[in-house]
Amino acid sequence: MTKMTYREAVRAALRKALRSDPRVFLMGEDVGRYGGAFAVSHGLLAEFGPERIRDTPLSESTFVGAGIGAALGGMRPIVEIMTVNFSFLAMDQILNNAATLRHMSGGQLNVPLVVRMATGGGRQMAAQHSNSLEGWYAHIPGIQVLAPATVADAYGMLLGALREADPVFIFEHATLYPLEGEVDESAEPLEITRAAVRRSGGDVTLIAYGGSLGKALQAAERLAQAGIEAEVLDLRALRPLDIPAIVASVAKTHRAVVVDEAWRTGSLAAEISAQIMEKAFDDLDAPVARVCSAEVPMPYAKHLETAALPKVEEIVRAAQELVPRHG
Amino acid sequence: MSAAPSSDGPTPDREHALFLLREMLRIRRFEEKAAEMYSLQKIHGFLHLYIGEEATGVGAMQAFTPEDAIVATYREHGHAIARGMPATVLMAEMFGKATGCSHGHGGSMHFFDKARRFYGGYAIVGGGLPIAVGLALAEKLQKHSGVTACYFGDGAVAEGEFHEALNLAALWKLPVVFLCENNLYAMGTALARHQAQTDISAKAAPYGLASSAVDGMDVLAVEAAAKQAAAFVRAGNGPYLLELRTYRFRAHSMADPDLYRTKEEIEEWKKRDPLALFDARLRAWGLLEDAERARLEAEVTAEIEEAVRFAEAGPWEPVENLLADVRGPVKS
Amino acid sequence: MAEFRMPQLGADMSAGKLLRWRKQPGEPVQRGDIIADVETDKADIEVEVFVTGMIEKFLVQPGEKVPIGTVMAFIREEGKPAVEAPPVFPVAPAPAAPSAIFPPAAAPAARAIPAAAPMEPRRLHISPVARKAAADLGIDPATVQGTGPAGRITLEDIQRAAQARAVQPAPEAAPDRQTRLRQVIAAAMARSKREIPHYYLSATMDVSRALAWLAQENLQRSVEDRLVYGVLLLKAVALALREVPELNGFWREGRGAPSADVHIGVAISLRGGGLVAPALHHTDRQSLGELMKNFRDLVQRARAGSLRSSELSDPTFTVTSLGEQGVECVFGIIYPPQVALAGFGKIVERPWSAEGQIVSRPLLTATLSGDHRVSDGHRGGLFLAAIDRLLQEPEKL
Amino acid sequence: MSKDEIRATVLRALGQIAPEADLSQLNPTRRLRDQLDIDSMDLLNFVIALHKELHVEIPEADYPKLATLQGCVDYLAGLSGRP
Repeated sequence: MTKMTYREAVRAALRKALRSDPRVFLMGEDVGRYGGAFAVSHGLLAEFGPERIRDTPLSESTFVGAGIGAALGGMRPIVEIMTVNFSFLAMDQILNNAATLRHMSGGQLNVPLVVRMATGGGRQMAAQHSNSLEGWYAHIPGIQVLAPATVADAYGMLLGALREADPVFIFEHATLYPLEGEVDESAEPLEITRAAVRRSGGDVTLIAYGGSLGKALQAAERLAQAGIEAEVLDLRALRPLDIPAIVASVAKTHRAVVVDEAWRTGSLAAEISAQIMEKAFDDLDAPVARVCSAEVPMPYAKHLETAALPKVEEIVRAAQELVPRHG
Repeated sequence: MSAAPSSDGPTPDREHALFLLREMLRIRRFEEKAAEMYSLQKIHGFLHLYIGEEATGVGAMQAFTPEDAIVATYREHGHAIARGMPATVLMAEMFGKATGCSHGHGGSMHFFDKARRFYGGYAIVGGGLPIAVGLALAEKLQKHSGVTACYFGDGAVAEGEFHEALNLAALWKLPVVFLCENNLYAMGTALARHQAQTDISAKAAPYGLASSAVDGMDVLAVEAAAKQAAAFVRAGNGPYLLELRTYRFRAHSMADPDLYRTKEEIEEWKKRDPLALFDARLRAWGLLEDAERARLEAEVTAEIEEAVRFAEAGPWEPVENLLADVRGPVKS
Repeated sequence: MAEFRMPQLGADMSAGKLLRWRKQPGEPVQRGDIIADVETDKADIEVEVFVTGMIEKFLVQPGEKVPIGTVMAFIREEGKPAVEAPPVFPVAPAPAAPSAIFPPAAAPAARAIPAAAPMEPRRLHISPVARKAAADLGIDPATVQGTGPAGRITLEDIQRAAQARAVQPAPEAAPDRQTRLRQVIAAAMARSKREIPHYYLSATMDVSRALAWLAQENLQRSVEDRLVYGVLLLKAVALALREVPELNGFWREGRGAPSADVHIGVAISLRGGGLVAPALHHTDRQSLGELMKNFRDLVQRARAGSLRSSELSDPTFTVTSLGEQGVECVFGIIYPPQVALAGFGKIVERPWSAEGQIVSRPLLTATLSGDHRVSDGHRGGLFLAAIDRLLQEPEKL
Repeated sequence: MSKDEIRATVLRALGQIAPEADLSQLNPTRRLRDQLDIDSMDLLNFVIALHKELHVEIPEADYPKLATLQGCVDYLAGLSGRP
């Protein structure tokens, strides 16, 4: 096990993939000479050269489409879109080509492509640089969507994604890059469809992913002081959702709070709440609660941004309202 | 680079010339039968016919080898036939049958053939250009000699992806032959009404691409220009933009009332019907007689009738398979 | 004879209006000629013919709107013998919508609309898990006070209500507690009689050896550890249940559900009336000493009103003993969802034949009430015989 | 220990096992079982309570002597004489 940051873990996984598979190459805005907008690919250009670490023009639709074409042509490209905010320009290539070609070609073509992008707010980047829209991608059949929240997952899930024969999209919450943690670089690539219980408890289930996991764990600690034992479930995969794990936890605790940095309306939290209602109705002792961002373009001013984003106190309050008063 | 001369030039090899004529005739009769099947509700949804543009599809395709990759658009029947896909599986695909080349999942706009490296039709205008750039990038990175042919219409030059793709291909010196079939209309909008600069081949220079234009109605001229472009690219000189000036005799699609152009204009272009032009030149060179032409007609008509029988007989894909082919088999 | 039909001229077109014919009957036509103009909701469209021949007859006149596929004219194909025009059949209606072309998709199974539950007088505001627990514990939710948001009845409310069956002498005024307890017992007993087809068995047993062993055992024990006779009965019943497992468990979703564990519910009468039957967990695994300690503790807590909910909802079998009230033989009512109940009467000194001699022996009548859906008399008999045999070797209990 | 003290101890023990009973009304010579609702478990707890308060060992054989209040007092007074 080695101690490293989340960004170093992603870099280590990229390095391992590049070294072990000649078909792998990295393409994206400022991934080469600049070393990556979040310094993830720092040093890779020097080690692997400009052919395999390719800076691209700011042409998201075309370099993502080129990634799809190269995957069709026998490569295993990793495309970095700097942030989810710039990915909408490539949404046609993603939805109409990457996600669709296998089915539309009657099973002949497959697109072994991994796309990584930073996501989320909380760093005063204002509306156009603070979106959290993993849920849009998790709506699309044909692609898989991951949200590694721990340093170990940042390493292991990228390697797991590279084994898939179809497109995988990995969302790295921008606030996680400096997170410290342990990575076993000799370990097998991680399984990428199952959720993980990060803290077990019997009174209420807190369901979170990516940048919201930390807030859920903090909320669980505060709830423990108030005599409420919260179970924290880290989704890890946003498509497919690990419904059995969600149902099993709710069957134990009878209460659930879903934490999702996206806007509440039509969010992933809405989908999870519907799945719980459909599959664990008889286990519910209270309606599923959701803690999401306020429905506003992310404001710049710190106090406003903080007010807009999901907060630990909101999670604690939501959980307390669900659990019957103690004593 | 000016338009390639379309004067008579030397007499072509007889066998090859008859092959070109047969390919164009196969496409013409296939498209006419498709129109008939559509009016009889055997084919549904969108249908974009290639009648009038046969020379660009057949002529340009001669420049590419089985190792090369082909990317086309939704007006792709001619490209698929010219690339060698049998008329049977194409007709079956438009009938929505499981025996179709895309198992009935794609329809007229989405033919695919992995073995023949025919990477399909794209219904989003300009959507295929980035794919072609990627295929060429893969060839280069794997040190393969393959070239990628990317067909698109004049409408696509208005899409951002056209500009991004030409720039990226030139920047990375990728082996792509961009083949713009300029039929003067983007559905109902004439070229001059959607482009400030209507000389499409002139749009390549700003991105550092070599380019030229050719009379798309002269199959021999198209073949020559395409082979010259492909040779340029195979030599590692980077991408090439070849503009094929052509015209479609039918409406944009079956649902198009074709109100945006005059009958006179269509009749004027029909005088340069690529099939009729080439037929007449072959006779002038003494390479074609009536009997030969009639035999050709009968064979092609029989082939197209067989395609319809094949399509009619094809089974439907069972509804139980609805969710198949969304993602690959789950790994062990 | 070739038919010229109204063509499909657009993805969303279902019918077309004939504007005019471009040719007349008797005129020759070539494949590809325009022979008619048709008006669709989008525009007027020139319609080509796909055969070469001569127009025989028009069936539709300009101005008529007809569905797609309608035969509008007959064309005698070139080179085909003139044939009497086939009789004109009434035009088959345009082929039905796509389903005629595609195999009829399996009609979506008619969604079984659950018969609306008979409207309760007032819609209960209760959480799903609370509703399920109430059903399992045989508690009528209408009798429960909800403490959740807006008065919603929660799981804890139901568990507290179950505990209330063991009504503690809580500060609540006695009569109120009494009536609520009576209601809970009434509901359970009424449900039991209504749903469970009871059968009853009884057997008389010589308990002289058990009593002698008990007296001897108690001499060696300090006062706190002394055993009461009931403990021997409980252990015997627990061990006997192992031999006839179907008596130990529940009736759920229409079938017997035997329990792997043996938790005997002991009927404990409460001061001032009322009854509760909390469970001694894993009765079969406890030593007599442990059973005694747990039994004493259970009685004290039952009477102090501080039983745990699991003790109330867990018993897999119930034992009732009314010997001290002078009753010789008691046939009890089974506690739903359990499937059997044993009853013990007073120990009475009576004549008894042993080895052909009439002797005086302390005798005990043991009974079994069984749910005939799950077990039958033959198995019940084996159970009582097992108890008798086990009581003859008290030292092994 | 005087008979009155013993009597008070007995009543306190009875109060533990039958809290709701009005002990002042007890008839000293009638069977306790006929006046109070007590079963063998209550009787055992009663004997244990007396054992704790008066440090006396009451064998099961002597239980009949505890049938009435007066009987209890006389029996226990007899025992308490012993060390």
